[in-house]
Amino acid sequence: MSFLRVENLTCRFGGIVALQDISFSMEKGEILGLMGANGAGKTTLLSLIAGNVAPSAGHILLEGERIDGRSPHRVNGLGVARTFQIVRPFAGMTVLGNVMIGALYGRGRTMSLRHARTQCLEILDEVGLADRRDLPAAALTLAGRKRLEVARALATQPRLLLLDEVLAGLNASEANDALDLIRRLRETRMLSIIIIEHVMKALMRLSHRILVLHDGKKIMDGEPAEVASDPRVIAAYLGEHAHV
Amino acid sequence: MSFRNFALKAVLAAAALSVALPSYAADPVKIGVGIAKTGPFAPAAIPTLNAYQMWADDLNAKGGMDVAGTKRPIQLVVYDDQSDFTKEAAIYEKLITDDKVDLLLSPYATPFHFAIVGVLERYKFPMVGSTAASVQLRTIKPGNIWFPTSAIPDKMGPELVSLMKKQGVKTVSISTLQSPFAQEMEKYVKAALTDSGIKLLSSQQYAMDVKDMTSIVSAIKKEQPDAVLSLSFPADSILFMKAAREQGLTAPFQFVLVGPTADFFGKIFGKNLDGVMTMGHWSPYQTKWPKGMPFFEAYSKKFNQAPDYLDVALAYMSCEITEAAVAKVGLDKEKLRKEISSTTFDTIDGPVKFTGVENSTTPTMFLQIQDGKPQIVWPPKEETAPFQKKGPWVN
Amino acid sequence: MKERALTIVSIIAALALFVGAPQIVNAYWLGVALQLLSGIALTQSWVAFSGLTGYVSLGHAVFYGAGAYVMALLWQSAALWEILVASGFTAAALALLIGYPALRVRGPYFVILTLGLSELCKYVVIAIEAALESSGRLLFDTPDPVFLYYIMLLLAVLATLLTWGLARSRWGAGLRAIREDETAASTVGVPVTFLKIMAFVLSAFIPGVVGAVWVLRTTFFEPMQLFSPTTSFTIVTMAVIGGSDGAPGPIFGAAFIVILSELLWARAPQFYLVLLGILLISFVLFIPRGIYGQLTALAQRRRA
Amino acid sequence: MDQIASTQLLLSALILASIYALVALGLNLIYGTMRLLNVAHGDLMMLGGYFSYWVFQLVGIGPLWSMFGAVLLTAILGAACYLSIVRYVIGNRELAARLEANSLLIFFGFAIIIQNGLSMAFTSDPRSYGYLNSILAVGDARVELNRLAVLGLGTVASAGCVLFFQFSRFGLATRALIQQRDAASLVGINADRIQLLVFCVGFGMAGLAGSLVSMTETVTPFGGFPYTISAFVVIILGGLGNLGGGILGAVLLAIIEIYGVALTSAAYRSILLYGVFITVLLIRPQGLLGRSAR
Repeated sequence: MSFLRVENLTCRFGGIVALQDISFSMEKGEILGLMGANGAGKTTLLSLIAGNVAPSAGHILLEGERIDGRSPHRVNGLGVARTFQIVRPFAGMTVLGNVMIGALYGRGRTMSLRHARTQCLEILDEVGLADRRDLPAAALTLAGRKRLEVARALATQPRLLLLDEVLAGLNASEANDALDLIRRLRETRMLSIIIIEHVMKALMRLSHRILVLHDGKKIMDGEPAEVASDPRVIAAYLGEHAHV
Repeated sequence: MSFRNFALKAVLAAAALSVALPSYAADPVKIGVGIAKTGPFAPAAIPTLNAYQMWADDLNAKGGMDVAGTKRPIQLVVYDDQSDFTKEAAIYEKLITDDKVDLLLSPYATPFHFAIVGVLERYKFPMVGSTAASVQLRTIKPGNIWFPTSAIPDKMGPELVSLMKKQGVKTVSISTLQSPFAQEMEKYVKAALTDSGIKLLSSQQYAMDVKDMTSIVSAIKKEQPDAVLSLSFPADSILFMKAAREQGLTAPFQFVLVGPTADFFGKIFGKNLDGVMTMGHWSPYQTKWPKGMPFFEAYSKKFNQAPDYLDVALAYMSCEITEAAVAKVGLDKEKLRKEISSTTFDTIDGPVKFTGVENSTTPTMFLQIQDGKPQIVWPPKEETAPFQKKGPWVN
Repeated sequence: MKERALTIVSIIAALALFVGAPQIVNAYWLGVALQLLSGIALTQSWVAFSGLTGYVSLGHAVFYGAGAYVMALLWQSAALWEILVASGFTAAALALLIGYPALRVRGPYFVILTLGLSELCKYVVIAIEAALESSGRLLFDTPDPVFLYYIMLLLAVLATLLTWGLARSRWGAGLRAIREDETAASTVGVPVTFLKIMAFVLSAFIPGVVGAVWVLRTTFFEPMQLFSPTTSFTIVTMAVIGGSDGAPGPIFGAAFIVILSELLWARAPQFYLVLLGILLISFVLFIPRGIYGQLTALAQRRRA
Repeated sequence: MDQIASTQLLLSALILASIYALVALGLNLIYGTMRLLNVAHGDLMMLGGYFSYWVFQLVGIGPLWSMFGAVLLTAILGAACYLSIVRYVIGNRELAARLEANSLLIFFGFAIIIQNGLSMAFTSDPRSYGYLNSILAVGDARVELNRLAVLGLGTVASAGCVLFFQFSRFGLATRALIQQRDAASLVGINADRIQLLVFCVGFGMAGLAGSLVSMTETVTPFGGFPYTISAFVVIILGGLGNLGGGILGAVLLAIIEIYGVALTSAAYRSILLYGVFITVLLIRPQGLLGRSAR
């Protein structure tokens, strides 16, 4: 049984088809890259998996259990956590406060504030925000906020982590740090990860497998090398964007 | 008035007060009032306060209030209840325990009276009420509050039906505001209509925040009743009258419950108010009550507007009764209670005597505005002018 | 630690003062204290929901009115405490009933919706009363004000404990997360609908009981007044002026408004209201976290 | 039933609709462009009403002329309000984060100030004057001339306002701002100037409505709140920020008020009204005409 199975997933907004008949599966511990031009439906796919949007048709199964159509907090309770492309910190709360919400309500459901605090301090340490834990989230730089997104998602103790462009807007060294972080996390926490990334080089290096979307449809999925050389992908995507 | 102007006046008033007080020879008699100076009830309540003020000023001009033989100046202590009756109990408690007033005058309107019944009872403080009327007031334990009104719905209902019968009314249509007093009135009018020979064509209620009464009036107009009863309060009375005029409601008998006695009503409707019937049991044109006309003239002169024939009359009556009782027995609460409960008082509205909490001498009457003047047209033995049919509406 | 001790001592002193008040002050000042306590109880309850979740409710008058109505209906036909509990539960049940649909909308929609719902309930009660041929309900032999005062004190303390406990709890953290970003909150596992409705129901209970106590004080029930939207606006004003992110704020807010109104309403009623308007605007503009928020900010700055 | 088909009711519904449309328009404009809930809107109306009342009483000039003064007065107030307060709120990140709640409180403060200021200045007596009050027969209906004037002027003003925002350059820019604040500033629309003008127009419309209504209804310091409530109902029905929808909402509300009452009972007027309002809010929060506004 696959860790995550997506079957014939379709999503419409009014008359617009955002995703059409998407099927794929991934294994535990795998890092799956999502690739596609703007508007290809990558973020929508994450939203569907995380439960933020209900699919119009199709199923999503996590270890054989259907999670589609459930509310986001239930999906999270089953071990799926996501970050947002446009970061959504709890701006008025401290950095630590942000992360603690994840610990208190996520899959871990730590009931005690004290325990949650200890857990979260560890996570902040891990992502490198420990020194800024008492700052209001709004005071962080963009790089900081991206890390905060990851930290908050991690605090929910996920099994599947959905990362939506966590490298965007970071400079080269920040991006490298982030990549290391993601790899490390996968190893230490036995995470499965789906990642959307515009920086192709990073995506190729990080992912075990890559799924390519174009106009809401799946073009192919396969190992990075396979994808990079596939003519359909080059036509649909790489042809338009030159920054490989 | 600009803010600065207002602040200046406030400061001056405070200064005047502090200077004026010691200049009185005797200790002033403090008289407490809680009334709506702000909020939606304020327009209707201010004339009542005016009556109190005029009474106090007159007494002070005459050297003060006669307290069982000694004249003492009086000082009104007035607080604003912000048109919120849930504040009234606290205000009267303040008047009694904090300001330590010697006497109380009543707030404006029925709920505000009801809201202080408990306080009066607790402190055994007698107070003559004014602008309150409800059948429920009879459920109040007598002894601390008295109601000089004779416009109580269970009496008005049958009387109004008798009056209509005498005027040859065969059919009647009623519209009623969903407000306690109007609803009580509706109930007792309807009860009296059964077996009266007058046919009730329709009776409808409307909600408090009505904005347009066209459909109500046009439904009534279609029925062509002899009599139209608008059991309304000032705001919707205005709406009713405007719609009635607009659509040319021609019923010869048109009754509007609350509003026509107020000065601003006359200003708004002018000649169109003529022929409109309303509740009330006082008119300055009643020659039997010699105090009436002088009061009317004095009030009109002082405030540049006519007194409300219902509210202001009641408010002034409550002052007169309080004054007479104090003149006789002084300020002792127990003696006052006995005095007010047992004596017949001479007022601008004729003799008043209480049985229980109720005025048992003044008969239930109805007024009709004729030539801009309030005339008593019912009952026959109190009549100041004969009933006239409502004429056509004018421009 | 020293600060904490100071806080505890002042809380105990304040409580002792309130418990002893009926022996010390006259009936009038007791009435003022009663107003203060009911202001605290109502505002705390409001803050427990609106302050923490950011859903501004302009409908709390409905819970207050519903409690008052239950008391007016049942007075002298059941034991006092039974009616008080029934009032609270009626208000809570009403919150459950309207909370589920209402809490699906956010922002300005929620604000206007709660105002509309509270007006709707008012007119429904008016229609019921009209159908019952009741014209206002006069309550006789109501309890002594001192007794009502102690009930209100209890309610204020309970409401304060509720908000205090909630604000520091796991639930409170979840509610604040909803206030900051509801979508993000649900994505990290916060059961937003459940939490919102629970908080709404909890925040309705005490206003219901407060309404029931007030109608005993007023001795007269009439729906236009007891369901008046002014009650809701007053609550919001107290919360804004005091601060709405925890239990201390409402105490400051209620105290500020009650003291201000004591100083002014008797002398210059209209001016008092104008001043209240000016203050409200000034607080929103310049002290948006309220008196308590400002005080803690100042204290922090001094320490830093 | 013949009553339902009468011209009298139709006229009344139209007159009411024209007032509601006018009142709601200003509120909608300000909410639409800036997400500010102006709960003082009805009180601004009363300000306009008092202005026309006093001009008539003191100089004998009717609202057909004094309405321009009323508009000017309230528009200046709008400008002052925007420049002194609103700009500060929008520019302050902490305040802007909870704009709806904060604006509600600020305007509530305004409402209290206007109400009690008016009552301090003019006492709280209801004011009314007879102007254009001769009665005209329209078909089988009779109607006061001033109500027809309200209908005519209200319709012209509302329609003019909607058309202006539909077709003028300024209107286009405003609608761009209504649809997408961030994007609008990207394409070089001067949001500050538009907002200032929107405030002038929004407040001015309230003043105009008050001036017109003073011919047919009484003006009191505390008479504004019911209009504010009605206006909120109207713009929810039509969709917050949707100007054309507001007109539809006004017509709908007037129909409920006149025909709903005629068909059922006036006793249920408020229940009916708030019932429809709440149902619409719950089922279609974007309004009957609105696209998904969030």
